[in-house]
Amino acid sequence: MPQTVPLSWYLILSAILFGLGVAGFIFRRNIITVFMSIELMLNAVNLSFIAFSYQLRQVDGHIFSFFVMVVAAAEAAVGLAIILTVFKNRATLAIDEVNSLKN
Amino acid sequence: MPANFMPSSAELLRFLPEMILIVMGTLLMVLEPLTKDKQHLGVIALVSLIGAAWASVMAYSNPGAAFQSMLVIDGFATFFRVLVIGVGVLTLFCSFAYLKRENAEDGEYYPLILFSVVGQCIMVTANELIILFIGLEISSIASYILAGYLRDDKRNNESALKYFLLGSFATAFLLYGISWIYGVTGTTNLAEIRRVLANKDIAPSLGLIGTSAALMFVGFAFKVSAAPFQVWAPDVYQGAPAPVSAFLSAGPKAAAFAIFLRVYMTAFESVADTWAPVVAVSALATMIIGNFAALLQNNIKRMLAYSSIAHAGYVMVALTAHSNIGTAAAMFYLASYAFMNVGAFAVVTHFARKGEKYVSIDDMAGLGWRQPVTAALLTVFLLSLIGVPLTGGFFGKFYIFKAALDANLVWLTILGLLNSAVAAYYYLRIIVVMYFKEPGESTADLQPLSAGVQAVLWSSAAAILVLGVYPSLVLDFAGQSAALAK
Amino acid sequence: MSLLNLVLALPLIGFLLVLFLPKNNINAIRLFTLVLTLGIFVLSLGLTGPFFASGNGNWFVTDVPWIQSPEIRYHVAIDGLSLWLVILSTLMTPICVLVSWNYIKDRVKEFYAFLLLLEFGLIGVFVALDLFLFYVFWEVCLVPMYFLIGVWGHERRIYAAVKFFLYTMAGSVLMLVAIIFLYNKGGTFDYVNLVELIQRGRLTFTHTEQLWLFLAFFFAFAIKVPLFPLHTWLPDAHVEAPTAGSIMLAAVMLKMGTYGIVRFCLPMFPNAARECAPYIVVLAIIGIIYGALVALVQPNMKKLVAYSSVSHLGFVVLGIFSFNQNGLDGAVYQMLNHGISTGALFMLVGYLYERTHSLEIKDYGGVANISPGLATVFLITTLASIGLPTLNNFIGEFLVLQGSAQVNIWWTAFAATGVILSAGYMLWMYQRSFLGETNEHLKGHMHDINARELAAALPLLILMVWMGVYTKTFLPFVSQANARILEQSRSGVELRVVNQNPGGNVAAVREIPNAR
Amino acid sequence: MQQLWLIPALPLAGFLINGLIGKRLPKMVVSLIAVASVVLSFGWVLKTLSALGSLETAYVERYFTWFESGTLNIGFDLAVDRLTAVMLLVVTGIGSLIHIYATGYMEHEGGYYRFFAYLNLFMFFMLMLVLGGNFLILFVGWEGVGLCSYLLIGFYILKKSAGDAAKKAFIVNRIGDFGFCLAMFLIVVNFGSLDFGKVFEAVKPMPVEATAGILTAIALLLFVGATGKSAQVPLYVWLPDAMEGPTPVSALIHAATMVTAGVYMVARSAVIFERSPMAMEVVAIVGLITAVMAATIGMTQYDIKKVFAYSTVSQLGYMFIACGVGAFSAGIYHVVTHAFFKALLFLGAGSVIHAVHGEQDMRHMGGLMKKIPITFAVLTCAWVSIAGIPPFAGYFSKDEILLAAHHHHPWMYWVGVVTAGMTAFYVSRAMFMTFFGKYRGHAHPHESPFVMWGPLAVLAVLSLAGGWYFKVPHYLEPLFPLSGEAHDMTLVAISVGAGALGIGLAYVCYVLSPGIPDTVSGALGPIYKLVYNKYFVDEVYDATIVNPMVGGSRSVLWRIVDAGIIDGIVNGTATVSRSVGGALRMLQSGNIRSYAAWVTLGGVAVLVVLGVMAGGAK
Amino acid sequence: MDAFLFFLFAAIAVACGINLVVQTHPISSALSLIGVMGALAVLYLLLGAEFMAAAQMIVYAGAIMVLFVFVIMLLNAGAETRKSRATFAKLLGVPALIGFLMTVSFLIQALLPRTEPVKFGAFTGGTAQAIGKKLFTEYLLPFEVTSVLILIAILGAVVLARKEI
Repeated sequence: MPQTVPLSWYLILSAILFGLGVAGFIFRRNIITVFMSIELMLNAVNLSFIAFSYQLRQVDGHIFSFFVMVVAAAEAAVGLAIILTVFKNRATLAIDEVNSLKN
Repeated sequence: MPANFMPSSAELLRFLPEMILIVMGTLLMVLEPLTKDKQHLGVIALVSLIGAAWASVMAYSNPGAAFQSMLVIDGFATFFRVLVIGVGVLTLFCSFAYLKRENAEDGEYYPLILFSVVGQCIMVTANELIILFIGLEISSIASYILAGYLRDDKRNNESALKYFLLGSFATAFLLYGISWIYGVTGTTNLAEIRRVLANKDIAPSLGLIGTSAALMFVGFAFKVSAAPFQVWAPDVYQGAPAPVSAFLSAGPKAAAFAIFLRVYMTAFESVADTWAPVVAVSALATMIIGNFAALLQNNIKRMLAYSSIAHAGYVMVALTAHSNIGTAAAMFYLASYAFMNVGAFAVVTHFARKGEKYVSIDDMAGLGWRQPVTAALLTVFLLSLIGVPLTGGFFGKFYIFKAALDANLVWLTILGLLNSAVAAYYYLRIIVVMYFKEPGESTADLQPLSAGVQAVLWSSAAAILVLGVYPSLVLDFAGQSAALAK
Repeated sequence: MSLLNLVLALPLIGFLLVLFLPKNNINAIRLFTLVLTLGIFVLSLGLTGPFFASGNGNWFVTDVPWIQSPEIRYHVAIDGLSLWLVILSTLMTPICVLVSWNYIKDRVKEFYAFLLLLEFGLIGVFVALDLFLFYVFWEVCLVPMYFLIGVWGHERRIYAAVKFFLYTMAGSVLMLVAIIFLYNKGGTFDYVNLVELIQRGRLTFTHTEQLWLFLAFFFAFAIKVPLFPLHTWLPDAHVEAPTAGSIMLAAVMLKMGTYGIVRFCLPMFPNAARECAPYIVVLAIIGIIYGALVALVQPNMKKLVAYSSVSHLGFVVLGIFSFNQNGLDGAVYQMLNHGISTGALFMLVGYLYERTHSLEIKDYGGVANISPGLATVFLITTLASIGLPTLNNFIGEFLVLQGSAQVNIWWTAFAATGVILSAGYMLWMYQRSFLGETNEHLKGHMHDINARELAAALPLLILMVWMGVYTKTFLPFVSQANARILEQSRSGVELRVVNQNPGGNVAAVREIPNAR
Repeated sequence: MQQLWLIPALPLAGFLINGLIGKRLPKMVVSLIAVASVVLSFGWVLKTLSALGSLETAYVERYFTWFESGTLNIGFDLAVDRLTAVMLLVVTGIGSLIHIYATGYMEHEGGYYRFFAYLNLFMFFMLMLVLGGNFLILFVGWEGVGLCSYLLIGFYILKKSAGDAAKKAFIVNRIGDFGFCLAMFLIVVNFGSLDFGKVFEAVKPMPVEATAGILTAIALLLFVGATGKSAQVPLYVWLPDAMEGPTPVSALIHAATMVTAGVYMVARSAVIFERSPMAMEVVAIVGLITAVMAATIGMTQYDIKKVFAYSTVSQLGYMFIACGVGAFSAGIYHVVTHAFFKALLFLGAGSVIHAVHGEQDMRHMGGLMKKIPITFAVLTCAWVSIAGIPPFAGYFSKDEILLAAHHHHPWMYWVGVVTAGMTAFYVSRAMFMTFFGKYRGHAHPHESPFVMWGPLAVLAVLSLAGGWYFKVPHYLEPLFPLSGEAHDMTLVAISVGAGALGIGLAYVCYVLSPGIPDTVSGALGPIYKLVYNKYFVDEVYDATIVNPMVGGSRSVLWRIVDAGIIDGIVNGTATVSRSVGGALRMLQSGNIRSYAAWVTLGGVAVLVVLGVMAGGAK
Repeated sequence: MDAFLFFLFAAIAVACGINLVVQTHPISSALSLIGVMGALAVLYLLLGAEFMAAAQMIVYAGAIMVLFVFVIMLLNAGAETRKSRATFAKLLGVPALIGFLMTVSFLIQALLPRTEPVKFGAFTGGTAQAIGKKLFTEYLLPFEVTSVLILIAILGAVVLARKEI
């Protein structure tokens, strides 16, 4: 086993997590899970920022991911509120059933 | 060192419009429980928007960067600031009667509009990706809420949910892209990025730059509803309350285009040869999808949504040209588009009645004879959307395709213009229904236009005609500002 | 403010004023429009002044900037080519007002407003000397006509109106591309400047460029003309339009296309025009014969007249693409003639329709017994339309065919069959509807032409004779303007003279472009 | 200035007055105006001609430029030379007589003023035709008379057959005009002018064309025009139908004047024709075929006017034989004499028809000799004249023609002689059927009033003496030099004999033993049917040209090409657009996850293009 | 050691990520997400982002995810019912996803310039102090503006869910 891993591996990890987030979004049927998949994607982004920050020896990437986190928090609040209203009107969290607007 | 970071009064002045809006928005929140007649809040919101517009103009008298080059106040920014604020004003005018009719006169609506406008203002002035992102999120989150504002309405819920989920999804791509460009260039400041990319040594990492450009493209294209990321727009516009649809299709879109233009025309300008073909293809696809899908729509809001997709396609053509003329054309177009689209939606706002019952095109049968003025003004908007001369829409298209021809995009130009001929069909359909069909029961109990909607209609129509007869008024400014601060 | 500006502005002002007239006072609206349009007509007669006084040239030039960047100018003027077309527009409008007097019962205000707007657009098209301005007017014409057909038309009006709009739109967007391209290349929208640049060789196009530019312009114009096979919007539009709409459409709007070809295609793209001429001529000839044959079998009067327009306009195109004085003079003259005679035909068909609400020929028969006056007017118009000498169409057709004969006698031979056929379909229609036993359905509905109707028809009848007998009033100015255009259309074209004829006559020298 | 314009202007004035206000004028005034205008015109012709003297060269008056384009300048020119002078006298002279006659004949018809207005208009155009100083003015008259012919044939607007005949006449004439026009275009292309003087000056030095050349083309095209107007094969079909018009019209237009315009035009263009032997040959042969064919048909018809109509066609054929063999003056001579006797025949026939209340079928006539003696008397004059009995008018001109034909090709002479025999036969047949035997009709025949038989009497005199008195070929000598050959009396005798034989044969068949015709026609069976039905030419035209054209236009051009293909493409574009729209709508399933899939797919596509391809390219 | 930690926590992150995607019950997914976040926090530390690591645990895993779990509980969300109606999404999504992953991996591998090995402690700029300094100087504006964001979030939650809570 090598002593260290190159930074690019972190980035690949980030990409994998991002991809898993995308997969979750596409394949999950529960609205909340779908939302969580987005959070996973954002986490992947954060990892990427921090990895790059390491490479650049800068702290700016951290700041960016900090803001991403803040935004995620805000989104979570609003998003969950929206999900609540949807649930209240439709009594379901199945994302496939929220499809009255189409074509 | 600390002294350096204290914003100077000049910088604060440059940020004044946003500050006004934030303060007033907060104030409205505070006042909300204390006010009986919520329309007063709306009036306050209006006044503060107008104040902000004034402040934007003032801010332009001392252009330059602010807050460590986070923001830059140039002509371009000012143009879009005034534009999005203007859209906010028009939206408010549309909203009064609508909210009253839908018994949704909670005071929160007004601060939400204000904050969304703040977000857009920050976007259009942003010169740095972090603040750009935050501005985008402020605008978006406010928009998500607005789209689902009538929380008991199923359509509103669905609209908000779709908008929110897909919007966040796309934002994640954008962020991912930003992280890459940050990784490659070590900075998030657009001017800095531009400087790094202009360096010849970046050739090896062109693929990475391309990757980040691509990922950011997903985010931006989503926000402006360009193909293939336009899927959300029809559902959201259809489901959202009509004034909000008007707002969404004009304000956030214009702001999104502003950052799209700014990022791609400054930061990525040196690699334009790489991304321009992609934008061209996307532009073409956008026009085609928007126009052709609109042909079959019977829901007027949905049709306008598709039309708004198609119009995004035209602006993308201007972006493809990636020239100052193109940028100016896009600016002009977005301005005239904002007026005609808000105008058209305003008529829908008026016509839909309680619960948005009448939103099918066929319902408008005979409107031309029941309410001639409404119909005539809507006709002006539609003609402008078609691109008939002496309307702003025509000049917008004209400038865009002129820019495209300047950039030798002959085929894109021809296909684009043929597309606009296709588009004529579905706009004409509304005219056909309004004037050539006999009035039905759907127009029987139509109330007279509310003062607010009237204000929107008349001012939009006037703006469209002024832009159509004397486009220099706006175009000259756009032309001067098209050279973005770099 | 020059007279031309006044003539151009008054319809627009009138349009706005009519919108502010009280909706219910139909009489006031009609009267106002009539007086106004008559006034405009009288004023427009003044436009001939400098022509009679000092001959040809560009008169009443107004050239002021409109938009700075890109530089678009409000540049209007008239020359011999546009003079009569402008007057034709101003003449037809009051006639349309008279024709619509009782015909239009609903939405009267809007009707007259659109009519005035249409007049504005039409005059504008003929006087604009800035390509962009031209395009603006071109499109402006579209809207009022669209409404005239769509609102006051017959059963299938919506289909016809939309078809009309889209057809034209499809053509004009290509023209817009070409206009922009020209600007990018030549740096100006100004027609006069552009032509001068091209003449001086300061603005040159590659072969492909010129070809495409020409085609883009030509396509837009050909749709409007309409040239076979782009004509199918015309019968629908004509049949469904109200009488006034048909009149304006036939009399003036179709001329926009042919005017455009003469004004823009020839001087600006001489090589391409000559290169395409054989193909276009073939289409024109097909159009002449085809239009006539299809007209022959139409059961519907308006459709018949509409197809006859396709045939007549084929002559115009044929004349234009003969590239000689006779052909071009004939073509332009024929534009005016067609405007008058076909306009009159639509008016008369409209009179019949007003009486019986039918356009089917089979519903008529023996009208001449009940309405001899109407029958006489109709007959004269028919005769004008089929090109009887001493009536106007003859001169145009003769010159066109003469011009084409100088190039290729076979063109003429084929085209001239259209003259035979025109007699066929027109007389057959006249016979079936006016002669013979009186149709039972007509009894009680039919009455003879009344004073108002006659007043509308009379100017046209007079013009038919006047233009057929004393061409000196009209033709010389047209001719001089055409000479200039021909001169321009020769620049940059290397011609060789072929087939020097025995008489050694200069007029008959055939020019063909040198093979590249 | 001789004010030549007054000649046509007078009838025009008559037309305008009667046409515009005639409805409100009493019949007396209408007829006065109509007759006076023509008679005055006749007077002015006489005055002018006497003032112009010998007219060795053409006298031209130009009034204004009709139209001018480039180097082409068409003037409103009127010109008089000897040829014109002859025609002017015939037109105005016969015209006057027929106008007078018509005032009686049309007495009880509706649309009295209209009739005279048209008739005056016809005079105007006919005079323009003969006075025209260039081809185009000639063409004005040419088309104008066609128009009046149209109007007058269709005068009985209630009758469908009249309308059909009128339309047919106009259209068939148009076909001829088509050739005329092309000829004019060729003339302009080659000579740069349409003025007779200029064109003929330019043509004169040109050599006679051995092979087909430009002059042949022009001559043949001109002749196409002439076949239309002068009812030659293959365009003669309109003339028999034209008898639907009132009889004075048949006399004036379809016998005396208009139909001879073709001959006039060919004679006028003699300079061109003479330089193209081929064209001349064609003219002669077409003339021959027409003469024979029409004569055969004439022998079988029962409608009195139809008989005379075919006779006219046949006689016109004669005139073209004359032109074709180079004896233009003989042709014109025949025009003149033919005008006399054929006008008389028609007017006489009109008088008969008038007498028997509109009956035209000779099988319902007979024995009218006693009942309408004056008519019979004057018709007899015409009869002997057309039969070529010396020394009556027809003899002179026919003889000139036959002799010239013999000089050209003897076989033409023989065909001409046979035709002459047939001519004599069918005219005699008509006379016998009408006036001899006993009356087979039901009406009460009565003699016509003086206004009708007065002109007949004048014409009768002319038919008898006109040929001898008016030596037309001599008068025309400056234009068409005489051949100077002596008359071969044998040939003359043979042709006169043929005429006599015809009369005799008719006498045998229709007076002595009336059964013979039926026997003969029965024996000939199909041939008789063929001839009786006018060789089915109308039917053939209908089947080969008219019906295919109309049917094809309807079912192929209109329904298939226009509505099917072109509009199909147009509407198809719309349909395709809509189905594209429909397909694109499928993207909008309404399902958030599929939207996300699209976004991802798009993202991948953009990534591949921008990241991989842009990067990979480096 | 660095490598070992990376592999360990990367594996945890990926495993939890996969679990998030495959679990049908939202609560399982939520717990998996918390797992991912925890693993990532360790990786942040390895990369010298100590403040972010802390924030990740406190804000993200602690606050945000609690909110999620709270809502899941509130709505009593059950496991997904298997209804494969959106075959369209699958049809498009699978290739899209595979394409995405392949492309990004390729890009990283092929195009990223040779990256240095990650050594714990090689970069120590991510302290709370450093970040704080940056936030209140250079990033003052975003930091302040973020307050608006939070404000909107509150406002939105109130507007949309007022009666429910």
